[in-house]
Amino acid sequence: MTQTLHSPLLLCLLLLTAWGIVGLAGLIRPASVAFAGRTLFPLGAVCGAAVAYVAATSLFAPAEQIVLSIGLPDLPVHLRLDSLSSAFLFLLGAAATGISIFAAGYFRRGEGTPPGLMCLQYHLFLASMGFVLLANDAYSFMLAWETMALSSYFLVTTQHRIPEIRSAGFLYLLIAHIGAIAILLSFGVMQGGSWQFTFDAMRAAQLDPAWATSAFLLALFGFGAKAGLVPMHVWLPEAHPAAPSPVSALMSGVMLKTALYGMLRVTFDLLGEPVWWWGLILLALGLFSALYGVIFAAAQTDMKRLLAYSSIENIGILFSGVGLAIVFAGTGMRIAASLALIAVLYHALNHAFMKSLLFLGTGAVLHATGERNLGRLGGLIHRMPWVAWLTLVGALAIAGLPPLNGFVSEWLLLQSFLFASEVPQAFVNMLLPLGAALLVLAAALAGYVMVKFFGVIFLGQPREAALQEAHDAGIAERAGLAWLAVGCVLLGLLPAQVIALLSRVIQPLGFSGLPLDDGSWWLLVPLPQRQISYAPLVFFAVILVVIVLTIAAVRFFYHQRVRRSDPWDCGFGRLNSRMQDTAEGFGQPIRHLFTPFFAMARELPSAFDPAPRYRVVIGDRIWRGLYLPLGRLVRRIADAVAWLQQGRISTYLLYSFVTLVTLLALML
Amino acid sequence: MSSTLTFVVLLGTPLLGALVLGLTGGKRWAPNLNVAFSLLTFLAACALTSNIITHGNVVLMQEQFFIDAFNVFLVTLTAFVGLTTALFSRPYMRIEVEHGRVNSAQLRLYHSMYQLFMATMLIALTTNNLGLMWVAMEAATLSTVLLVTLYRTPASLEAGWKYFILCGVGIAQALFGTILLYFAAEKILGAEGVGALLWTHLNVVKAQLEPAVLSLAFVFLLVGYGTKVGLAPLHNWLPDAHAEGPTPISAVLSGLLLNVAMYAVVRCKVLVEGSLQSSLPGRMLMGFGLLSVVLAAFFLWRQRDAKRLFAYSSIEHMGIITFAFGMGGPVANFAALLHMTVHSLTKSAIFFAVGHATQKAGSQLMDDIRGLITLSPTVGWGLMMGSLAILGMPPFGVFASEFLILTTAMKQQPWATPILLLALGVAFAAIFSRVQPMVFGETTAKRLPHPPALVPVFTHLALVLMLGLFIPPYLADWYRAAARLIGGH
Amino acid sequence: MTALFDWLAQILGILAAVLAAPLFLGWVNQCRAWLQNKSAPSILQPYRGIRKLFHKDAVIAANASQLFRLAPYMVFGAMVTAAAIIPSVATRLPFTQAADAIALVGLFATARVFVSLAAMDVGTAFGTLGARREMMIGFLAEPALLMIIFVASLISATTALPRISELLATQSLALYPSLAFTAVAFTMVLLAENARIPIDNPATHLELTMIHEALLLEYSARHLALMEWAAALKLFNYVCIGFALFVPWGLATSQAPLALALSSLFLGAKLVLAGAGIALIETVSAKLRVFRAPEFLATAFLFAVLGLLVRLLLGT
Amino acid sequence: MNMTALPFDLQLLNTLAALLLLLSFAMLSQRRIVTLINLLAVQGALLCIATLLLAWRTGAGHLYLSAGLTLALKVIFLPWLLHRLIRKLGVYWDTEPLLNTTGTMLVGVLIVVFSFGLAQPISALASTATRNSIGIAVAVVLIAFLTMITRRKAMSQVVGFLSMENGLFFGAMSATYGMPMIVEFGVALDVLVAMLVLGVFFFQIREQFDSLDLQHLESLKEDQ
Repeated sequence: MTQTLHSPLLLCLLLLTAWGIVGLAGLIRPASVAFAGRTLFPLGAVCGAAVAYVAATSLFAPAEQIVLSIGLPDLPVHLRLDSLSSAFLFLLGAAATGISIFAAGYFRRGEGTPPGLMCLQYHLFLASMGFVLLANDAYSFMLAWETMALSSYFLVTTQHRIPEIRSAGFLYLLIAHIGAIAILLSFGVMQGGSWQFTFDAMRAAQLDPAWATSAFLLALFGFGAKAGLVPMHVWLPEAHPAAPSPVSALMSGVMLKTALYGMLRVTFDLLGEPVWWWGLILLALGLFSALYGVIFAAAQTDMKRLLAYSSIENIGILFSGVGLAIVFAGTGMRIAASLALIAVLYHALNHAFMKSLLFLGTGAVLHATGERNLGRLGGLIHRMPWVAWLTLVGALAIAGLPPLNGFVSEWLLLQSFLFASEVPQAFVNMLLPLGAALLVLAAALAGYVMVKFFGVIFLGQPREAALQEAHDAGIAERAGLAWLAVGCVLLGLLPAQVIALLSRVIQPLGFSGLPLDDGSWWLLVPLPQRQISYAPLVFFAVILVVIVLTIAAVRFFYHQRVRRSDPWDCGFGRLNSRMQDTAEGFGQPIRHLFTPFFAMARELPSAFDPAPRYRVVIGDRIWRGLYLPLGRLVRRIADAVAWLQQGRISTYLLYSFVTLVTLLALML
Repeated sequence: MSSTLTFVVLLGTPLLGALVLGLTGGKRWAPNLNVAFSLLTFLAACALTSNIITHGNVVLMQEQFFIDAFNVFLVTLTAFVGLTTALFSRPYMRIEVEHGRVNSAQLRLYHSMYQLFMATMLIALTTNNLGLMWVAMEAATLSTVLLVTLYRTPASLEAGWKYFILCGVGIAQALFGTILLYFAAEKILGAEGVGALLWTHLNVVKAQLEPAVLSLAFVFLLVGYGTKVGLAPLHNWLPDAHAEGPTPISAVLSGLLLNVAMYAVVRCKVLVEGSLQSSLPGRMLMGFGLLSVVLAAFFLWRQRDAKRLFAYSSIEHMGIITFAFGMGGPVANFAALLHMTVHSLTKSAIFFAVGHATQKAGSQLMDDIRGLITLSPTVGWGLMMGSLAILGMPPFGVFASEFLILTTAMKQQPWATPILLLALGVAFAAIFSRVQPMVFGETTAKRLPHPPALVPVFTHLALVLMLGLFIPPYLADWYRAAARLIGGH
Repeated sequence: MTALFDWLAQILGILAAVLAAPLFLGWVNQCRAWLQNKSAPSILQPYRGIRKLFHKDAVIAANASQLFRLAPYMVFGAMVTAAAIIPSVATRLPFTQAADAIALVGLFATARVFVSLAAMDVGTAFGTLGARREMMIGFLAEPALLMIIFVASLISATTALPRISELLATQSLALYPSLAFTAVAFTMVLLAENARIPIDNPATHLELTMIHEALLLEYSARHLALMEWAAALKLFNYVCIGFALFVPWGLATSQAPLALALSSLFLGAKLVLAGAGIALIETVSAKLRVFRAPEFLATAFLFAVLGLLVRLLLGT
Repeated sequence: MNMTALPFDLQLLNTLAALLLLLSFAMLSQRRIVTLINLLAVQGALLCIATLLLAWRTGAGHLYLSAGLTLALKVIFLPWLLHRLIRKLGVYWDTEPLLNTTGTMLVGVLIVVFSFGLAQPISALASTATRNSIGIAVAVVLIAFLTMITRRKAMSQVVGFLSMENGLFFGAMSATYGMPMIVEFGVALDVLVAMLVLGVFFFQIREQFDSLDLQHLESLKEDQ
């Protein structure tokens, strides 16, 4: 036991198991909301915090591994905890804590899966994600990976009575499974003739470039499918809205990151030295996803779909960062690569907090109003101030505004893009800065999206009378939101410390980290030779001081008198809440600018229409152009095959006769 | 207790059961009697197994029967699934009787034939004499034909007829193969060849057997027993027979009979490979396997009948197993044996769940079965979990064996891997898209007069789950020993 | 001692910027009036307006939230902070290392987001309309601005504004064709961001075309005053950024009082010219329809990217 | 090889074999079910004679037994059973076969060639006197197969099935002087049971479709 306490790996193992046990405990009283909510989810949260703590401490511990005596006879379960795993475990634990706290207050009695069962699925989901991060051989990795997919599938289909949710769940599990098959193949390639499926064997294996490339592409396909990289993204905007909000938060905030983890693990650790041009593929896909995601997010009218698309955007940013790192690493620019990787990890961490926060916010709104459609929300900041202000933090953060955390990671990524011109390959060094341009565009659009998101939901006048009865979130929910919001702020204000940790994290990937000068704790100087620096605290302080001074000055020199009255609105009288900008309206400029991206179906009323209706349906070209034809193809083949079986016994006898004769003839 | 005595009990119980139930099978308590006989059989099997573990392989009754690493665990498995299926058929058949689909005479036939079927399979598994094995296989067909037609519906009659003719003709080929084998063996093992059909003897001298003859023999045997395994394109009887018979029979057909047929094929393959000293038989098996997997995967897309769907999934999995045996070698054989085990457990569990589901919905059409978990969560989750398991979703055992098979395939037959994976993906989409609405959504099901039998379903699933996470050492050793026995390159 | 002096200089610089901003605005307006031969208002007019507003009682819509009241201070604070970061007079200022050019853009974005949210808060048709247009301008202007900065920082291998301008200032008259492109782009962004013609007309209240005014419709008294002041400050900041990037000559690289005084003179001169220039552009160009605004900014963006490519191609 | 070199009984055996083949051809072409059954009976009788001859020649005791079995089962019982069935069910004619007679014959001939070629290596190894007839056995089996394929009535398919059994039996005998007794019995038992099952079957089918035409049995299929 004592030795257990000294080994972070065993501790993690213990905690993950604890999660499993907490889940199983849910089956004791499957129907009781109170039991699951008041007892089990808080326990889960505690485990989460513990995981985060252990992971954080184990950042400084050397990598350790153990072999359990379960699994396949010839391939027992290998587990390994190095600083990369620790970083993602921290992410998992920290985010899960907030989400579990929120969930404790969130789940109510209702249709669909009984709370106890959901508790089991939820904690299995958490535990399996943890095991994905610890797995050190192909079998246990796949085991955890698919368990993760499965448990999350059940969570997605909690409200299985709704057909859309069922089809969403199906699509999700199908794509996840196909992705898993690709990952399995890529492991099969990576073992490189040793036929040992432990990761150590893969590290040791020497692949010739062709095989390495195919392994990389397979992994990219598999992990990309899980991460929701365009064009494998179609499941994401379906599944995330379908799930209960805490689950959406987990999936978007944490599960997508496990895909990122897999990508990093495979590319930099298992495959050893990546080839530089792999990075270009990732960059292209990533940037396209980023742009695609944010553009679609701007056009959404369902708040959870909007967030789902924004997740696609962020995943795109992350993967483009990885691509950049690959390019740099492949061309021997270790420092630049380290910077890019750190930016990626940082952004992953940020996104876990921001996106979970936002999803939970939508959850609270959903509970208060029962409404997901932006067109029927509005003015909630008066009814539910807690949720509104905490969500605002998340929105500003994800919009990449200083001094919050979203800005820091994007800042780092842009800094690493500045190295692009030093890449030896011609053309590439020209293309990459253009990539920066796209990235910046996506980031700016994210701001647009977030203003739409927050403004339409929380500001303005309520668009429905029912919203007047909306109630603010309960204590547990507030606590959960607050946890994540604080996380956002801290990650934003203390970049120097975070980066110091992260540059340790990338060491197992074969990078030395950054030449940080740890002079002043409040000042972030990632690359001294570039003389760039960023001090959010100062920043923050100055703004605060100025605000305080101004207020004081105004009060001192003038007065604070305020009169309340009707809105001025250029003197127009009879303006009602329906005349506010709708979600569609707010998205209009984007739809106008990026028309080629959308498959749009509009319903425009005529001028003399007595009951005018305006409808616009946004379709996904990729879905129509790629997935539907694929489905049709399979069906067509199936129909063709079915011709073989026409029910006539003579035909069947003929089959066996022919088979027999052919084989005999072969033997002659 | 000596092996012989145990063995006599093992074979005697079901035979006796067939006799007794043949007289009393229509009575109200007959189902319990059925269970009792099956239980006794299972106990005997366990005792036998423990004997084997302690004393090693045995040969019994003037060498006509033998137990070795290969068939011992199949015997246990058969007896076990026989028992659980009997448990399941208790409420199932009662409900059928109350729905008036079965009268007491038919019930009598059912019970007696059920025991007889068990007996024939146990004989086929344990006999050392290839001729006797053939006889047992044929008997297995005959004992189930009338069960397939139990409901006397037009469809069931058609299914039964096809089952009878196709398997009959197929098995006839196998007989010719056996004759040729005997013919070849006689040369070596002497005239009147007492041992000329005894597998143990043949195995010793297999290297000297005449290749030309054995290759022909193998073709006949493969086509013959392959028909019963359900290898495409000889599979056409299988979906009909599975879909139209009573569900317990579908369960044992899918879970056990196919295994036994596969066992026969492998036994023959061992001899032939030994004589030919070439990978030809292996390649044939691989070909059949791949073809079955691919065809079945696409057939799955057109299914409307729940039992038919899973029948095709059985064809698919038999294809996988055949492919694995075709590859041969310790790992592949190990995986194939494991897959035989988990498949028969999972598939029978699925049929249990489907059986109750169809009774609840009053129809076998999947469009009529909706939202099971809202009315009876246990059956719903059983079906869902079973389907996910059969689709190779971790942490269930099917994934373990498929993982091994695929990785070995990557090593030995890289070209085949993408095909297999493609087929698996297609099958996944097909089956899951049909199971999900059956389990989830608004319900159409109604309550049943008897509580469904859930113990069998969840025992099976629990076992499969365990095999996915942890294979007990002695079981692993069994598999290894059997794999060594089967050999292949 | 020097440290203390640095801080002194810093704070003086900020105050100078804050106080000078309305003056510059007044200057621009005056020039424009002259060019359009109208009788010009006093150059001090902006101050008067602000003072008047401060005296008034604030009238706030009944359904306005705290956010609505916080926004003006937030925006004003952001602009002041920006002023603290931009090397307008001297480059060796303590604050300048707190944030680089990218952070600066982020700062402007923050201000924009708050303005827009505040505009949506009351929930009037015009407010939301303004917010939407403002964000539309923003998501195109920001990337353009960042690209411009990228070009400069590719030359100087850093994104810290003071370093950039130091470098450009010290290299006596090296010609950068890339900077020519970016200068054009920057001018366009400047006009768009500060609600000048051709994107917006600060002198009109025609609802269908206005952007900046639509955002402020609900504001009154001190809040409006702060908003207007912040706007003036924003213009001032932008111009200073322009100086830092394109005509950095005369910036004080040391804290010697003399140098500071000298560079202040330089700054004044530049401002006078810049104001006249802006006025000139506004006079000669016509206001675009709102729908054309994206194209205008897209052009700016493309110019910036072109500058980037030129930079990479010619290495200058 | 020239026939005169062979002892008379072997010549007789070969002739019997040839007759067997001839009979299966006759079955292939025959459409009248009563005649089919009679042909089957004759085939059984020939088998029985052949077995007796072999038994007498080799003095193998168990061959007498199996000859007895054949007589009882294939010459007397089964034909009687089948006749009874068709009288009860009133099916006398098979409809037009799927492939017309001449075509079928042609295929049959090809099959014979094929199976003789197939049997070459085996015959070469065989030590038995009747080695040459192995090819004939294979041919009989395959032709019976063909018969089953081409027929549309359940009854005639069964007859084909039985003649296949005959072929197998003949093959066993000519290759190895028959299988071990236990197997022989087993096989015979199976055939017997199979026929009884069939009897039940026919009545069930009959009461469902009041006809034994197989086209009623073509509803279970994928190709809708």
